[in-house]
Amino acid sequence: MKISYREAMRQALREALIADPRVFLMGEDIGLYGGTYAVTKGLIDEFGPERVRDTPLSELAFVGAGVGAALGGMRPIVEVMTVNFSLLSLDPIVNSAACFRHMSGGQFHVPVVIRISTGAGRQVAAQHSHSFENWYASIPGIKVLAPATVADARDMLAPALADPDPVVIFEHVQLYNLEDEVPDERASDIRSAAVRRAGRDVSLVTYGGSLPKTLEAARELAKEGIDAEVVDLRVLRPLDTATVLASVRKCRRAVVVDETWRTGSLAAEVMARIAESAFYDLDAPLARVCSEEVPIPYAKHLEDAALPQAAKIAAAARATLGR
Amino acid sequence: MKISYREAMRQALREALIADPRVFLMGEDIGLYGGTYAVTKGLIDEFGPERVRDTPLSELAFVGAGVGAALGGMRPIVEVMTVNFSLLSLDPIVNSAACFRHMSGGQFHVPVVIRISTGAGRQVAAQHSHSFENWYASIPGIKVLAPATVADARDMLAPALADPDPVVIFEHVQLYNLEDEVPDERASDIRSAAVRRAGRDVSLVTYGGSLPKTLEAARELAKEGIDAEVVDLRVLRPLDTATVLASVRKCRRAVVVDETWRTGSLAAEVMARIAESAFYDLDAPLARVCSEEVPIPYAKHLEDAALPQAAKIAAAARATLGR
Amino acid sequence: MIVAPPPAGPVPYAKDLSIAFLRDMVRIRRFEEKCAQAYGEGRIRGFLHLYIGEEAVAVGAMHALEPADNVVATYREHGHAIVRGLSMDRAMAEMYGKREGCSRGHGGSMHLFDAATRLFGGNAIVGGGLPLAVGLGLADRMQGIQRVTACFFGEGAMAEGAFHESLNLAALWKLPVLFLCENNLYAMGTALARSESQTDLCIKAASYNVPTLSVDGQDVVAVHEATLQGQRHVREGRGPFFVEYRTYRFRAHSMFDSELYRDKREVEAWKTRGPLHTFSARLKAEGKLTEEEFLALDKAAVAEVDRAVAFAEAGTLEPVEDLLKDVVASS
Amino acid sequence: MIVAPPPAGPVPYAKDLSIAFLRDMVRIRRFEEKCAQAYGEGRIRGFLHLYIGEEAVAVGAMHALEPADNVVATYREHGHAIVRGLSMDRAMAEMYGKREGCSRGHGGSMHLFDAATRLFGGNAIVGGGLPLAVGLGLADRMQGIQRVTACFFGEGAMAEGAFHESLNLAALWKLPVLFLCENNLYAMGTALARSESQTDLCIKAASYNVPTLSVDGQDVVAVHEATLQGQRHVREGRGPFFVEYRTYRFRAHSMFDSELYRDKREVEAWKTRGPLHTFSARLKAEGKLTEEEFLALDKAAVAEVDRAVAFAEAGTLEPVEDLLKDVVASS
Ligand SMILES: Cc1ncc(C[n+]2csc(CCOP(=O)(O)OP(=O)(O)O)c2C)c(N)n1
Ligand SMILES: Cc1ncc(C[n+]2csc(CCOP(=O)(O)OP(=O)(O)O)c2C)c(N)n1
Ligand SMILES: [Mg+2]
Ligand SMILES: [Mg+2]
Repeated sequence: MKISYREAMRQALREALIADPRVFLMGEDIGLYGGTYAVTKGLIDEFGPERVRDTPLSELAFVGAGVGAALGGMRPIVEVMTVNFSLLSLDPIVNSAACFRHMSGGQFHVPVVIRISTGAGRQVAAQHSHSFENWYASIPGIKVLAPATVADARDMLAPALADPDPVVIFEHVQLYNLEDEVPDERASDIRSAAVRRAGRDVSLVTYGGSLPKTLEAARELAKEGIDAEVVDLRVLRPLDTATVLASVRKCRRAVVVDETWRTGSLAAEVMARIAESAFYDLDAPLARVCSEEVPIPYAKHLEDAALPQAAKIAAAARATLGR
Repeated sequence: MKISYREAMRQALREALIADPRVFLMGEDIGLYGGTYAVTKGLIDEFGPERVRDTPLSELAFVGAGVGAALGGMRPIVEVMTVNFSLLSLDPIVNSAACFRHMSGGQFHVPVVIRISTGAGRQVAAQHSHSFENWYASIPGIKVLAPATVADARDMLAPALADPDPVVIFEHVQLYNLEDEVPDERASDIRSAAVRRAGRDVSLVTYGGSLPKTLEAARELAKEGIDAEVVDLRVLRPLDTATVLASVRKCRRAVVVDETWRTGSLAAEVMARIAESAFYDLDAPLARVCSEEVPIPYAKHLEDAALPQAAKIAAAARATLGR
Repeated sequence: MIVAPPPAGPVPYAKDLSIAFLRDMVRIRRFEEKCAQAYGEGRIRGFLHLYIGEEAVAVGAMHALEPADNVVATYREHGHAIVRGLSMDRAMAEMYGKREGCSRGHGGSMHLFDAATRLFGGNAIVGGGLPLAVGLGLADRMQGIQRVTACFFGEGAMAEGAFHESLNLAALWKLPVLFLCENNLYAMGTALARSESQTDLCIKAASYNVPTLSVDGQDVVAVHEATLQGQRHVREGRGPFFVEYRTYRFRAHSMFDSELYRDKREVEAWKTRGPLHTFSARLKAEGKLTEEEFLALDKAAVAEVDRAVAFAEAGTLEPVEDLLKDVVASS
Repeated sequence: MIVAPPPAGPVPYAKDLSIAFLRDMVRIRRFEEKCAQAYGEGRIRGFLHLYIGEEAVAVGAMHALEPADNVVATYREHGHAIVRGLSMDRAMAEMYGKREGCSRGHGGSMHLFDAATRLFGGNAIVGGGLPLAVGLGLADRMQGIQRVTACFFGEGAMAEGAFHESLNLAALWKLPVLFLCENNLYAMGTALARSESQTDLCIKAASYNVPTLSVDGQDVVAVHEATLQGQRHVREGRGPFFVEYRTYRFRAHSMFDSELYRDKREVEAWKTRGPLHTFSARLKAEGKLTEEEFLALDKAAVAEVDRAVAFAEAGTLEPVEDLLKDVVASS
């Protein structure tokens, strides 16, 4: 039976709350309101306001408090409503959570999970639509996950909670309504990328909200006889370079698809690693499809033009094949 | 006659205050204290506490106030003491300053200059030693400068102030004591990269605090008969890709040197652009020398090991030449 | 569900001004009713935050400001923009995402900007406007310009560090900033008592040595008088001033809100304190308004809204080629 | 330059406890004098923030806490760490950047961590410790652990949004957090009156509905009594408590400070209120301390510091191969 990405995430949160009394949720309007994206809907009724804790509008302090609670023996799952707002919480994440294990000589560690919704596509304009996964993926001391499938939405939370270090989970707002069958057995891999479609001609490397668009592009290309391989990074830090390189070595061509702004995108890092390690295996220049370098506009046609789209991805793939 | 990078910056600030009554300085301890790095020393005596304005410890509000003052017709130069602290000010920079021109349909613009000291090397440990130029360089709507020479320290401020949009200037703390002769005539270029050393064999692309180390590596290499070209990016956003590509096309080999952490580094973006546009001109895989992925440690030997060093740069250059 | 009695008592204004207040409240109401409808029809997208029930605040406050003053608002700013002088045409076109919109369709409902009336947006970062207002005030002070910067924000914003840092800066530097808090008791689904350890917002503001006033935000007269007093203090160069307007949001927070967090009866009780009907009743009781006059101004408002919709629908789309225009100055 | 009279009056403690307080103050003083010397000799690098003049605060406060309590400190934390129970050896070795240091040489002077005494650092982000303390308190409350989290910070930190958000959260959720403000009148070169519109720090803290006390931070007795009262309130589950210690930094802010911002005479005046000599004088007056005893404990402190230096100098360097160890858990 099919469930939505939203339901899968809620199920994972519910199971975590049941499994471990140290787990609690904290964030803005996750309780009585039911969650901005209804992910946490109903959980406060089942687990009460202590474990499903609504916070004031204080992104710096409640994320910092999540870090402190983790230091104090709890397993907090902190929700930041939108990645733009998470800029207000970067200090406790970068300067405390990510540093403490090393800076304390290994005495302390911070098992906090931070869920952040990210991405554009709902016409909510520049202050609610950006993507900063690339920034988070550059911070030593944390793990960064980007579930792009319903199964990953359900299965990545438990291993994230089991991880002794801070884990940031990015949920693309366009995925919440995605529906799919999920297997009964649980996966627990938060180490590897996954090949979502095997192919021979060009490797399309992506993650998160761009995966459905990339798969769509691959279907388009298939109609033209271009057999694209689609790699879903899944884990943005540490990157599973081996899987990416294996795909690129096989296809000898690669396009990286990523909704962060082109300059400084996560795609740039993936391309840099390919250029470092698979240079002699490439038959064509590397390419990327990212967001245009503009504050994401409100008007639908402009927002669409600013974001990666299947057609752009297919075009970039064709170009690597000289078509 | 030689002056220091610090004096050059101070001279530029002083001249800006004299030239335009709309210019004022604002930041923590820039006045009575004399500036953490003594850059603003003495300016409060000459221009008074209104125009050399000490602020409380409120990075979010005083940077935001700089943005507001720019909207209100002033030309603020806001100083953030250390880039780690600037994480507290990212919201007004990203969500307001960088967005306003576009989000308002071109009605408003934000002529603010934000000076941020960056980088490691003084054993001040993880919360005072990081580099986030890569993050800033990924934000549409702002310009990012990194003066690496005494002349640039003196000459980049005026054009930054003349720019109608937000400009962030990164000053590497290890450069302040750098001394050099400066020409009398002023340059005003905040558009192009500069070739600091012409060469044929390998292109070393860098900026800011890594420039002296890279030039040192080039001198080492010269002794071995390797003629390295050194490109100083100078402007981190928008990147002068043309100059970089020209150098790479000439040398056919490139090493990018950058003190940000390797993953997601500014180096990755430079490599991505080369891989996109100069792929067929390369004779060897691209390489980079960045900071190791660790919160910068206090102990000297560990800090040294964490940062780019001339020897590592030279080694990476040799490797591109198969030596 | 007990609420205060409806605003009552004499309206100390001449008929014209009194009716101007009523007219603006009706204009906002009609404008937003149409927005809600257009949203339902899919013509407006993204987030839409209605101000219905809170109209007396924007109207009473804006009429206390000078045309040369600065205004900084939130994502719930339709009313502020319209009363400030932005035409309904350009506001509606913005929500339709058209090039003729005040922000060329780049901002939408949450980002109405208007240089002509010195409206510095529509800010969708809660608390994001406060530091900007401090800077605008600083700019005026340093340039010797006699101007007030009016900064609107909700009570939820007072939990943000931005509030704390901004009030301190404004008070420390005696800046001409008028802090206007629209306390509608909820921040999305979070009631004031669940977000502030001190629910008396004036005590919070006073802790920065800022003078304060708290008034019934459903009473346009009380709002106007308090704001007049506040702006006078600020304009005289005596530093910032804080006003709390006790008001209530009659509609959902946005179009994605099932209102699980409040009791329908509470909403109904507050509706007995509706800013429009209570004020028109007072004006009628004083003989300053006849039913005919009311119907006429309502009709005019509806017509103005209909023209705005027509204008928006006739609007054009910004060419996709111009996507990157105005990210930075074109050099 | 007028300052309050030196702390005086009876010391309400038995001889042993009284001397323990004095001993710890002397230990901190001697430790830091040596740090300053080692810095001059280039053996300690980076930032070094001395606590000299403020010793009564850490000593009086720490002695009011239980061993199981949590401590969150700032970059000016040598005294706190030592009185808390971190050995001078491991503290000094840390500043020497040695593997035997409490943080394996990763942190240095600003980042003394000690799991054994629940010292959660040494935080060099001003205000950075406050949200962490709130979280530690929340963890204890949710786990039903009867424990106090003591959070030290300077008066300068009170301008940060982190202070505002943290006090509100702690008070709103009635968390067991003891907020301990070391008001030494300056934040680097910025005097309190140049950074806060309201210089009465208790009024600021009280605006969150947090009970407060303000005491003479130069008087270890006053510090201890106030902290005892505060920790009792917190331990009884009655929510957070705020204590202001009025103290003074006798030395420069750090080793890069030419002290242009304050008058030498002010420093001299405050030195008449030095925590060590005023307290030892009181003890002598009460016959609780003889000169011989004082010389003996001073000698012991000097010896302890010398051993620490020897330990640090004999310490080893972490192998460079281990640079990336402990960035994340080794899997
Ligand atoms: C920094 C930030 N955090 C969270 C949000 C999401 N959000 C939008 S409106 C809102 C409630 C704000 O409440 P209040 O300030 O009282 O204004 P109101 O909506 O009641 O007018 C929230 C939490 C945001 N836009 N910005
Ligand atoms: C967020 C942040 N901003 C600025 C600094 C630089 N800085 C270090 S200490 C200090 C002064 C802090 O003063 P106070 O809180 O009173 O503590 P004190 O040093 O007086 O003990 C400043 C500005 C910092 N470390 N962190
Ligand atoms: Mg509200
Ligand atoms: Mg201080």
